[in-house]
Amino acid sequence: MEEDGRVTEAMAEALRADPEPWLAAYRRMLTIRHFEEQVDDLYRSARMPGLAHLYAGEEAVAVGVCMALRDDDYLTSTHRGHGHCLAKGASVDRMFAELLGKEAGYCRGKGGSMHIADQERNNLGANAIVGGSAGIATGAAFSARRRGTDQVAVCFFGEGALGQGLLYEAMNMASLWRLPVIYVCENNLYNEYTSYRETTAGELTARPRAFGIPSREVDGQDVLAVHAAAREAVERGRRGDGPSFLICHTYRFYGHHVGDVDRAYRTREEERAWREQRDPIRLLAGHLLEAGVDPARLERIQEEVMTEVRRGVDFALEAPYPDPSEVSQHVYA
Amino acid sequence: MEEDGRVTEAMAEALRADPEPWLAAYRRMLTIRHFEEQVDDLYRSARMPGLAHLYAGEEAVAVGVCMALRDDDYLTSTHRGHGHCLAKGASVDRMFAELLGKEAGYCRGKGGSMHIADQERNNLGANAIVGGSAGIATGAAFSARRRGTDQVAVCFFGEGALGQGLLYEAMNMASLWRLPVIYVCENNLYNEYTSYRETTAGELTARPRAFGIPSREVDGQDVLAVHAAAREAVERGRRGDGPSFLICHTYRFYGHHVGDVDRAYRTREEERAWREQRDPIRLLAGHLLEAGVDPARLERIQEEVMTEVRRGVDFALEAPYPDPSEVSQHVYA
Amino acid sequence: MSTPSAAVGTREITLGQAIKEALAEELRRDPTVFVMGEDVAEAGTAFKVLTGLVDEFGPERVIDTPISEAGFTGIGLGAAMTGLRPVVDIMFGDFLTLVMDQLVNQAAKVHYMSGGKLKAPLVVRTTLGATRRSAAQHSQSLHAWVSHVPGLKVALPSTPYDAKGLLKTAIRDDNPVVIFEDKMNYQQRGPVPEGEYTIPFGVADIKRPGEDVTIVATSSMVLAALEAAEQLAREGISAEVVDPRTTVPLDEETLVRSAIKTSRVIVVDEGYERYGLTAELASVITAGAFYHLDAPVKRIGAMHVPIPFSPVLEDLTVPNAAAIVEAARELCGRR
Amino acid sequence: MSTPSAAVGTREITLGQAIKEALAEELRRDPTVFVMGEDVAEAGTAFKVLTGLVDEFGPERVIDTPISEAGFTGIGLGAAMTGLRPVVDIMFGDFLTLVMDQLVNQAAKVHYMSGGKLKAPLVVRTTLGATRRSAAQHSQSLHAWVSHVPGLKVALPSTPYDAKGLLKTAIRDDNPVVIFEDKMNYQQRGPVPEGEYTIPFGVADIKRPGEDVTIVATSSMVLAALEAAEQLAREGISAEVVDPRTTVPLDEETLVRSAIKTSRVIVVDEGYERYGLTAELASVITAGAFYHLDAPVKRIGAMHVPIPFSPVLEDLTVPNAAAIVEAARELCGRR
Ligand SMILES: Cc1ncc(C[n+]2csc(CCOP(=O)(O)OP(=O)(O)O)c2C)c(N)n1
Ligand SMILES: Cc1ncc(C[n+]2csc(CCOP(=O)(O)OP(=O)(O)O)c2C)c(N)n1
Ligand SMILES: [Mg+2]
Ligand SMILES: [Mg+2]
Repeated sequence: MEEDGRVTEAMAEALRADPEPWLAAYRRMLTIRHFEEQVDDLYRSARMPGLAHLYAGEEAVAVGVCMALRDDDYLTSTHRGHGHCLAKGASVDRMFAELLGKEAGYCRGKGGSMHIADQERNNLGANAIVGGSAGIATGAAFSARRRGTDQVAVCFFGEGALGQGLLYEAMNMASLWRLPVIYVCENNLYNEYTSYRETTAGELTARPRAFGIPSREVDGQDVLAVHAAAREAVERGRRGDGPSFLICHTYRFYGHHVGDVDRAYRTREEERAWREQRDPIRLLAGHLLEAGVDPARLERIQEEVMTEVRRGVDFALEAPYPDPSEVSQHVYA
Repeated sequence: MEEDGRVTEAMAEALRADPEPWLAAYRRMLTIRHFEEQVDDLYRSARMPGLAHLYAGEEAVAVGVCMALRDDDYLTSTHRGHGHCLAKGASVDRMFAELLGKEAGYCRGKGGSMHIADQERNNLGANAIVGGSAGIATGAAFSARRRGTDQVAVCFFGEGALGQGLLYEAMNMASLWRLPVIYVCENNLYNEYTSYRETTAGELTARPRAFGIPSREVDGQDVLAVHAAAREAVERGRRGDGPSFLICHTYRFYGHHVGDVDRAYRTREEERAWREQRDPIRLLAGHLLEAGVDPARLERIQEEVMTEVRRGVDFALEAPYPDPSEVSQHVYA
Repeated sequence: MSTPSAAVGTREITLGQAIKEALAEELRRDPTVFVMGEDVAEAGTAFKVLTGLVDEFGPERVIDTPISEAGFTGIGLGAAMTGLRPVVDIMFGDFLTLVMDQLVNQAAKVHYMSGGKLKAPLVVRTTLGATRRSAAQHSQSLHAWVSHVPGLKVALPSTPYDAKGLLKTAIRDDNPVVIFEDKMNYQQRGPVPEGEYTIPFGVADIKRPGEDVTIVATSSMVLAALEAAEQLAREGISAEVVDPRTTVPLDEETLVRSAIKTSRVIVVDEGYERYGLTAELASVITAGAFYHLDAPVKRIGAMHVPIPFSPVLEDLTVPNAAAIVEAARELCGRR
Repeated sequence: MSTPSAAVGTREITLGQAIKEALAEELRRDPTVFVMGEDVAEAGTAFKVLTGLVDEFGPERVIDTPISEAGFTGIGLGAAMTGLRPVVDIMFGDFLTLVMDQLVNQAAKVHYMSGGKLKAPLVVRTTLGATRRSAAQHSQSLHAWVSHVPGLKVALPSTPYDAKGLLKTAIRDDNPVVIFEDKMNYQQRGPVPEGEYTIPFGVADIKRPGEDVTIVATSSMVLAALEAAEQLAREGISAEVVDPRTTVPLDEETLVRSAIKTSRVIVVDEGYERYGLTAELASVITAGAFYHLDAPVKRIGAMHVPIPFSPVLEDLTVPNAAAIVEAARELCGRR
């Protein structure tokens, strides 16, 4: 990915010139990490109903992409959606409230982890059907186009969604109609408990290209590389030049969901290697320090994030459940 | 398609050496043509219930492919399925009987034109759901593999089926599992009343390649070229080397269905050009005569075919309808 | 019966024309409305119902799609969630099988799952009805499936008047609505006022008042019920024909009231009888009128068989006027 | 009640173990049987029901697939039409939305459309049931949809014994069968004989005999019904709990007989109440026992709302023992 190498270099310079946006990215990534660790803790301490799919390890993808978006750009997300939601700007407390089924949650506790959405920032929601939002994101792009705005739509999905025919139907129309949609494939190597190599024939990049959609592989652990690729794709969309496809190679540090603790389908060595050498947050911290950012700032951010997350959990734990009468509300608008 | 050019040359030599198989092909193609003209007549004279999608013009595809198959190889077909059924060896009389809803039909009159099947020759049936048999054909190939036979399965579909996600799901598994299935895309330029260019993004050949399936474009009006490509794909399947994809460029001489008479979506010139310069039957006749076949033989075949078709229609018209009690039979095996 | 009196400006038009009028009026009224589906533009749909619509509104608002029902239904949903009002065309109701996920897991649940913050004003137009000699995969009436799903509304117009009024209401509704058209009745004529009107959901229509027996009929079966009522009238049996018009919401009150009045009820629907519409309607009526009923509600639905191609068989599988007359005579003790 | 007496060689195993045993026995008995689905091999399914199966039968017969429900259901169908007996695993019943075309337009109709010449011995194993805190897209009970479709058979086991016997029957049946497992009950224990047995389709099982009121309950609701019957017994109300076990074919006779005996009937099912299973069962019972019933059949199904995530809301949407007791008291005039 030599090209991305060059791009990263350019970004690194930009970073040296003005580290502020990257400090913001650092804060977001760190927020996601701490948020997810908290979620894991809530599950293990039996304070959270159901399960959750943690995004820890993949932070650079959501943050690198969302940095290229405006608040009014659209986003669709997956069962592993906390990171996308936070990266688009959602607040920690209302997210925790949603995960705990509280009325203060983004969906009044009715959606939960797998359906978390943030309407104020055009996050159209997480989706518990693998690949289920390919049409929705493409339709949001269609809508932006029809309404004459320059909004774009980002469709996040895991590489497992490459198994769903819907994605190809949607990409075909996005390409035919030059819709401003960016398909972001988060390749974390596993569909649940099965290696993607056992489920995916041919070359990943060839899939979108077969529909005339430019596609690009990106190091999903390097937020600079992700952002550079995303910015290009977003500009292309805003220009009306049509859809793009990004394949971000990444890794989930936790199991498929919080209950997946033995993880027999992958080795501890593989996990250690990714955690130790490919942690997107450490990598960004490295860039920032190289750029001469004062380590104290990173520490301060870390403390602020931890406080925010702690406050968020406390808020959610104390927040009230929805009133029973809510059960039959919002079935119909 | 220079490669196919060469292949055709080789085939042409083979033809000169032994014209018999090609005379058989000629007979089959002619049978399909006359069969379809009869169907059109039955419709226009209000003697056939419902509609039918005629295969006239595309004969070289079905015949060229099925010449490469054994009786025990599998085939799945489409709403435009009469040609596939005849090419696999079905008899004219029982087919007419099916189209007229008679008990003597291949499906006892319960399937009709859009569901005609021929179990004795492993024709698993026409399918009225566009792309609906992609899984079935792939499953038949899976079954052949599991049962340790060297049977192959051919999946015929129109280019419109490239719009159905199921096809990509099936191709992915066929490629992963190296299944002996041959996907034959009959590109007759139109999805019903819409040009395929308005519905199909990117390069046709790139679609299967994106799943690691070798694909090849073939002149669908030249039975020699189709057969050469099909034979290669079939051998590949029998060897256990996996699936293949053929895109056969062809044209339907009639409307989308027998009721589509004005055909505003295409020009009379285009139709004339195909009928006059690209008629697969005339093209094969040319090859045969060049090879020194006595024109009288072609005429005799023509007469025999016309008699067979006439007899078939008469048989079907006189055949009895199924007994009313049949209605509730065969719901469950 | 709520069809218009022969008031000034009422004409006879076909069901197909009524549907096109509804779409044209809504497309004119609201720039966010658009139509999308296979061959809806130049071809004006496979049933030629929308012929000419693209000429007035252009290919930007009457859009031909690839053969990708799930894909364009999903795109319609995304558009609906972001400010547009799509009318998605699913040529044959049998193809609903391909869009169930987008319709049921996505469209129907978006509003609820988001705590009321997202909306999906999506209309899916599709067809039902057999006897077109189209065989098992092009003849089903699958409206029971979507009626079973909370979050969806379901309309079943039986006349040109109802078709126009219900479709306009569907387009203006903020929820996903599936509207089923009887593919065999596009040429059926009926009175439709010139002027603007809509028909509220959840209001049944008494297509013919009567005293002795209630025939609750939907969509394609309303004509059969009216034909049966004619015949029964000649035999001295006064039948009331009630058309629910929408299954979700359902006007239980009107159904029950009629049942209490006549004390004899037949429910007719072209969908499969088992686990279908007739079961729900019969249960609702029985629950509400049990102590007034002379006999159990008589259900008449399609035979539990895939629809056969052969005309001699196909005609046996769907309910008709004769079967309704039979049932009515029996309920009224006329044999 | 047809669960085994404590005969020699009967042990207590879980519903999950019973299912694995059924599959293992059929895989051993018949080389044409194979299992296919997402994470069914090494992972032994998301519910860990098939753990170890791949070790005995190998990845050739216990096959991990891509996340392509429609695709591998279609492949299963093609295999079924050509000599194999696939057992296809659809992880959550909610994903049936993705396979409806392969199941309904293809598998269900192949035999009929071919005039009886092709067969599709395909088994689809899937799940139903809420209260797992899995929210709207992982909690539905959609068995009414497939029960509506001629050509499909549908089984709803409620005990380990029934699960094993019905699954073995499904695998040996020459028709497509959809079998729903209650995802909340995989750990439920019950007596299962060591030896070989199958349970015929279309034979309801009286899970508890009684005199005063009939509770017809399916799948997950059988446990709730038995719990309710216990409570009612303490109150002097003798409830009979009848489990149809298969909805297609349906043992109408046993349901009607029980209704005639008790003259009071409650029907409980975890699917949505509207246009769902309870409507058909209530209609069948009413048609057969109308003149013996004291009151209309009481239907209890899931609330007409998408299943909410929040536990305080989710628990309100599904029927439970308390609701059944309530209904029974009312029917028996105990309030
Ligand atoms: C249509 C569908 N099939 C199966 C599932 C069950 N499931 C949930 S997550 C998952 C794996 C998804 O893998 P991938 O898309 O790579 O996302 P990741 O979990 O790796 O982020 C599966 C099979 C589902 N939710 N939806
Ligand atoms: C899933 C589905 N959608 C739509 C239709 C209606 N339909 C029947 S044939 C056809 C066009 C098919 O075009 P193509 O696949 O190119 O085959 P051709 O008719 O050209 O041979 C359509 C849209 C259908 N039968 N199935
Ligand atoms: Mg993954
Ligand atoms: Mg075509």
